[in-house]
Amino acid sequence: MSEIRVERLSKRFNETAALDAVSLDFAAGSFTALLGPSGCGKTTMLRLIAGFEAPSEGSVFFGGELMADPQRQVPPEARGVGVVFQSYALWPHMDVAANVAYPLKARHVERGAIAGRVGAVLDIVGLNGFEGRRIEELSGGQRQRVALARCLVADARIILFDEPLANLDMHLRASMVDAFRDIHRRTGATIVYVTHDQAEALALADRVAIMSQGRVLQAAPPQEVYRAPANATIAGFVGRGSIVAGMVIDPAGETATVDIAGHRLVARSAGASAGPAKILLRPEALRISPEGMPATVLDSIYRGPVHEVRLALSALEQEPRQELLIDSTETLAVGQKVHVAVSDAWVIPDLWTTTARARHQLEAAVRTGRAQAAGR
Amino acid sequence: MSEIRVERLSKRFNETAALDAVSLDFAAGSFTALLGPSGCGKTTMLRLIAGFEAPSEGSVFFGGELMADPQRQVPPEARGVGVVFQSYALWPHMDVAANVAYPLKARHVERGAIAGRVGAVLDIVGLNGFEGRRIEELSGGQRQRVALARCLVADARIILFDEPLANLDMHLRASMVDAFRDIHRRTGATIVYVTHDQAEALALADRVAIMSQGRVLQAAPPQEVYRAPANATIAGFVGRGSIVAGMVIDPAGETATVDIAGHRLVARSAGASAGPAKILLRPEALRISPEGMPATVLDSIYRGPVHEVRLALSALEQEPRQELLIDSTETLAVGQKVHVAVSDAWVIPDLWTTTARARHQLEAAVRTGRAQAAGR
Amino acid sequence: ADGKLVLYTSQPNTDAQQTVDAFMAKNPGIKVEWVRDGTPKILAKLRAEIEAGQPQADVLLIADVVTMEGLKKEGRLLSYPEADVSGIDAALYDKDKTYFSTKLITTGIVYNTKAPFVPASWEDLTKPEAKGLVAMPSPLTSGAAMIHTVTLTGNLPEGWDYYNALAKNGAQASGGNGDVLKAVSGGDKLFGMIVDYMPIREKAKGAPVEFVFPREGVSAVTEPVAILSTARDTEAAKAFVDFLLSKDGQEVAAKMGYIPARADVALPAGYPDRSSIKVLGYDAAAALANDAANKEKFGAVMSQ
Amino acid sequence: MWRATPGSRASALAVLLVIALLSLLPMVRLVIAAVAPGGELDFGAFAQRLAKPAALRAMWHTLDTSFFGALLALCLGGPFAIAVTMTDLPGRKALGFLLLLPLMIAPQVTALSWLHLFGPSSTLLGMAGMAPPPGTPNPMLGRNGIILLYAVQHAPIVFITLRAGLSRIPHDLVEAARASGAEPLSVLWTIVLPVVRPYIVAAAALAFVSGVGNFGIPALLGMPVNYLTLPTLIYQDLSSFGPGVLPQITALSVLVGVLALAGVACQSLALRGAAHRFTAGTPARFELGRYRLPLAGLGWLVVGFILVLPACALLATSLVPSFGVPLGWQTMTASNYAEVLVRQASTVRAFRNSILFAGSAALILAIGVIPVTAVLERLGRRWQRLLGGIIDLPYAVPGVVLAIACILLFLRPLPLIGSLYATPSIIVIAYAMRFFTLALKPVATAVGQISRDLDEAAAVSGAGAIRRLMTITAPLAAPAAVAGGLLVFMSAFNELTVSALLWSSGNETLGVVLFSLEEAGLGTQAAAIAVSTIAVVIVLLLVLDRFGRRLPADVLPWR
Ligand SMILES: Nc1ncnc2c1ncn2[C@@H]1O[C@H](COP(=O)(O)OP(=O)(O)OP(=O)(O)O)[C@@H](O)[C@H]1O
Ligand SMILES: Nc1ncnc2c1ncn2[C@@H]1O[C@H](COP(=O)(O)OP(=O)(O)OP(=O)(O)O)[C@@H](O)[C@H]1O
Ligand SMILES: [Mg+2]
Ligand SMILES: [Mg+2]
Repeated sequence: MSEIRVERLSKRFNETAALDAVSLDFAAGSFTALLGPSGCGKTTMLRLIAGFEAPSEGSVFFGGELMADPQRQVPPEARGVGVVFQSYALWPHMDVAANVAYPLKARHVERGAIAGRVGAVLDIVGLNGFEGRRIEELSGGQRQRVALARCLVADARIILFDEPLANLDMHLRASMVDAFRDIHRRTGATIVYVTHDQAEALALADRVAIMSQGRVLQAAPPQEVYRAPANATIAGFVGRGSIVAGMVIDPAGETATVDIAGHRLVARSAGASAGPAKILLRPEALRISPEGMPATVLDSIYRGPVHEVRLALSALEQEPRQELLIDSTETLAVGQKVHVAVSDAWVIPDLWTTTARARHQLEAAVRTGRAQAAGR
Repeated sequence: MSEIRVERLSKRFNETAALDAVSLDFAAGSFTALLGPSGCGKTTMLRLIAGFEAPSEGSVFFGGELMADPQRQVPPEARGVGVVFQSYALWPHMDVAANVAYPLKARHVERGAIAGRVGAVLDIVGLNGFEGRRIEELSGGQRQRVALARCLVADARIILFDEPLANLDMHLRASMVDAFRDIHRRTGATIVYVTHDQAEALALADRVAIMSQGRVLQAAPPQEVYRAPANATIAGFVGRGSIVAGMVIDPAGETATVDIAGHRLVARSAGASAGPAKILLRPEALRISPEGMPATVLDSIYRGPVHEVRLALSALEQEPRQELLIDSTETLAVGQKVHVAVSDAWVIPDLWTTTARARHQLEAAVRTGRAQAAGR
Repeated sequence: ADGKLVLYTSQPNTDAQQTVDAFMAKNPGIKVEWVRDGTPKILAKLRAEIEAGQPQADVLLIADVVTMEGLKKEGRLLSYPEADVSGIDAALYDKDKTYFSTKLITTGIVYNTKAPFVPASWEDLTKPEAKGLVAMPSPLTSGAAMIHTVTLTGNLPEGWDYYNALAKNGAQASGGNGDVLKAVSGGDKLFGMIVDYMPIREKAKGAPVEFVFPREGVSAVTEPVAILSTARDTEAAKAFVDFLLSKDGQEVAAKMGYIPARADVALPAGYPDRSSIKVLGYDAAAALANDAANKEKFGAVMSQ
Repeated sequence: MWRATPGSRASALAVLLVIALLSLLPMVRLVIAAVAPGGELDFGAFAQRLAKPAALRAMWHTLDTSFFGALLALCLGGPFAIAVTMTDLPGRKALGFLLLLPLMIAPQVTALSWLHLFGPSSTLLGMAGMAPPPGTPNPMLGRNGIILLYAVQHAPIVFITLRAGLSRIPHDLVEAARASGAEPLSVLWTIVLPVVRPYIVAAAALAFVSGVGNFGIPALLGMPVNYLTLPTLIYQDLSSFGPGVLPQITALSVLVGVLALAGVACQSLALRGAAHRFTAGTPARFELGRYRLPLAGLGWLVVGFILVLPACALLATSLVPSFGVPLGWQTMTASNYAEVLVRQASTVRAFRNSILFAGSAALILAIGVIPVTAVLERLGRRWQRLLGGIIDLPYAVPGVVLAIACILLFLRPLPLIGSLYATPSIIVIAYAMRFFTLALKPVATAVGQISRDLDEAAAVSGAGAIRRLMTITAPLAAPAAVAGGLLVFMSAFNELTVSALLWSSGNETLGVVLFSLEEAGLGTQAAAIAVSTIAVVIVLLLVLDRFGRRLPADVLPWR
């Protein structure tokens, strides 16, 4: 049975529809990442699940039990959820230890056990020795970790994270991600995780829900969202990559032969039909090679390990110019002519001609998500 | 001449030394990223430069003029710096447009020009149409963007950013990074940029200062910091990678032949002497290949485009176990035996035996930074 | 006798305490609880209690007869025909024996020792030398002052024209007697109309003031005592009235610095001989009936 | 467990009940007494009483003086609140401490000492050879003097209320403005003051209502020149003898209530769109630089003028044997102190009683007001406004009238508790009724600014409403609650007009003792009591200050 179910959930602030008839299941023990641009309604979704806001329409269920509809809501303290707030929401009048101990005290954990538990979670977040600090004396990242510790200490059945790692450096993030994974494994809690960091989402979650303007566009396992985005919006949002115009020449169910700028290649597809189509090319599937699509270097940025190079496809005077993104370990000069070999491509389902199919697919994806999580 | 100079700058909060005798030059028009773990003193450094705190010791100069020493401080409003706060610090009683227009009004820009300028920066941060919104009605990322716009609107000579993109999604970040680069190019402002996102730091800055526990460990161009970290702490902090124990066999100035787990290879070095040493191996310089160092797969995490694989070097019963990190496009099974080819390595200068040299090197790096920036 | 008594009084605190102590020394069985406040407030309290249906007081000992007259009209006072009024002028008690004056507090003239002349008559206050230098309590605030006004306008030949002249001379009518004392001893004003005991007492302590009994005569309030018709313990109440009218009781008043009602008790120190004090009379019932009109008139005359 | 369940409805009802009992009940009883004296409804007479020109004139005077008094109090208390909270002014703590004192001196005593200060008998002006000749009208008399003294008397209210707000402004809001190039003064105008607008309005409203209900100042400064405000008019009416007095003064009180409600309406008008929430932080500090010393000098000058001079005048008065005797080495005497402190048992008792009554009322209100605000917080804005207005009423009507209402309410034995009349309880209850709003305003403002997510975080931690109240809301609102409690204590400690009708023997209060001495013409003894009062309160505050070192920052308004 699914732990959390939201049904046609809407939330309006004045005229803004922050959430717009979203239906989604979160299987017991699943780890779902909510991904989407700033202002798309991720925080609003969490707040509705936690019980801080009343739905404008629709309902929220926990394990089949109605938690909220526009008329009545179970108060947050009776829902048994843990939340890490985007704004931390630490209590300025308590020191670090008291902040973290609070959920235990509120749940009447016996006094003797509290100090031990608090120490343990402070250990996890790397804040040992900060017990007596006032919140104002902490740096931004330290505050975030206190907020984390406070949420983790209570071992809630449902944990909601709102960008819990936004202010941490890469390494602390990595160890926190490990901690989350660990907690998830150990407690089997159902986790909903809002983040703007896709790598994090892909690494942590067993399902990613892509949101945009108050709606859920796709909810599927990370690999699927990355490799087979349901539409161009998702393709453009998740991961890097280029979307180029191409022509499906020979559709064959799971794959299709496509023509990009006069170059033919086999691409994965979800039953695309012949005709013009949008093709997603990920940088890691592209390689500078002696042969392949001819292209010109537009510019190049050093991004730590590699150079991110923008290329223009040099095709038959195409308008508008088609661009590719590619990672290169070597430095390429602007204007240099190169060839690009393609090892993988995805035909983006066309929403305009295949709306029905796309919706069907989306629903299938949701079902897969449920089934997958339920099978754990 | 350097735009900002801090000299033996220290700041103590009670017993905590948040900043510990830091000396650093920021050349006019330079773009320096401060990178370091949470709580290392980055925000404190910015606050001292902006004039929000008085130094405990040391001094701050702008263009040769004394701005602050423990006795006297030029007030912030007379320093002409732009600041983006980690906490946004938006004024709740003003709407978005009023928040952004404030610096213009404070500087008595004529009324007619204000609306246009405000519109233009709101455009840059993608908040067109939000002019009349109250701050409380914005999402976290939207607030951050308002804070950005407010700082950008005034075209300050010196701009201080405290994690300005922490709450934005990848794409917005990318476009903001472009905006910053653009602003930097256009205005020639001197920028100090605190971030925990290394990719951002490496992509944006022409110099990266690595901080730890209130000190600056290395200040050098991004490539140098990444490819030739001055010590093990930096090597561990910047970028991913593995530090393994090896033996320098044949030091030859800029390069050295080293032995890792019985395998020989040529590594870059800064005059390492023969004997045991720590070797930095970056994932992108490692490749699964038919031959090379033998290793066993420990685990594998899907990270968007690639799998991040942890390997254990299968060497002569070495204690402790030596680990490697490598990116693989293929899925590897846990326990699988593989071979790893190494295309690049760096012998980490040994601080204990080469303290003097390391210091010399650090100062050289600082000088390079200055020269480079001055040459712009 | 045994019993319990609640006394509402407008006597100053120390006076009230002395009175009650003296009474209880004589009547050890009776416990007196007393509440003290200015006449307006103590009456407001009583009125509120009446409105709520449970007046708490048994005995009233307040400044003036007019108020008593009003209460009597409403039937709130108990008649005590057997009271011993020997030695007390018949003008000083109600003919129905509902209330009995206990002492005389006269209103005369006070002047600061820096004053340019020594006033001897009410008319002196309208002299040009006193222009802007005269203070008097306002009848709008003080019951005693109202009676004083009624007495003067009734007895002086000019009637209300006297007050017209005062107003023209810049006399200021405000507050109570304490305020006048402060104004005159402080030098804000140099002359004032005031009750006798205040300046006499303060002069003894060194204040630069003198009190004069004007030759036309003085007005007086008489601090009457009365038993409320709702009194619970009438026996104790009667004992209290008896004590106040007795020689012992009167001597207590004299010791506190007041003129006793009984002619056979000597005046306290600082007062002239009883015969030289001429007390002017007034009609309490008329004063009560015309209260509002008098106030209005006073207001109009003094441009208040 | 559902939201909007019987449970939460019960708490809302409980709060409504408390407000109804403390604020609405006495007012309703007064209105009944006003329109239906003796149980017979008579609107005609009611209207007639109000339409008298004297009543209308007094109403205008009340509005006029209260409004400008509040404005001036704002101008006086505001800068001090800013200086003490947000600058490095030397000696700011001492300044803040001293500024509280005018509130502790009974209004009539303040008025008296100012009268002395400028009158022909002024020792001070006399020494400077500037004393006006005898007979010169005192410049303090009349409208302007009343406004000035309202400002002096109510500046501490403004100070305490504003400071509670200022100390919560996160420093980065100020820093962001300064980094934007704004000078400290302009930061003050454009950021600090707008952000604390709710507090400014609350402070102004309190000062206004305090002025409407003040009796002591217009009694001494207005009545002599027949400048009557509603409370003094009511007092004058009290001295009429007839049975019509109750309906008359209650009718006027209804008028006062209407004025107070008008003030509340203006308040909510001024507060539209001004509710901001933020996490409290340490406030920013402005460096005054070279203005430090001049500004400090100015501050001390003002405090010296509004506090030290009158206090000295008072002290001088208390040291001479009788009023008008010049103070000198020969005339100086401690006999007044000996008389009131040693000989008169009632004074010492009054000290004890006043500390006890004012302390209990302050404690009850400071603690009780937090749950009340937490529940109010959840009601709609319209309810909040309405209830806020109702709570103001008992503070605005003259104390005598509130006391009458209490007598009407509590004289007859009540079920369970019996009659409260002539017990200490009735005074404490009356104080709680009267000063409810003083305690509520700062706390309501503070609770309104607590960032919602702090409460939400506690809710998801499993804390129920009551626990959240005790562990999150209460500590965060504690500084405001202490400020409110102090306001209540200091106002009640010298209170006269309410206790004047409610005290009974053994339960006399300081105000009562002081006023009766005053009335008996024993001004010097009254001054001795006033000086002792100030000394006692200062000692109490110093004890609190000592104790305050262990309290969280900002709890004490002068620290
Ligand atoms: N209280 C409110 N009043 C009015 N509009 C609101 C309110 N809260 C949120 N919104 C609007 O609703 C939309 C969704 O907001 P939400 O906070 O859910 O975004 P988000 O996905 O969490 O974004 P971010 O990643 O930037 O935090 C935004 O456009 C926001 O401006
Ligand atoms: N007001 C203060 N009082 C006491 N300690 C403080 C105060 N401000 C900062 N610190 C401490 O000083 C150190 C440096 O803080 P700072 O805010 O500069 O860190 P940071 O590098 O910005 O970290 P982050 O990336 O987490 O924001 C931290 O250990 C912090 O706890
Ligand atoms: Mg959000
Ligand atoms: Mg920081």
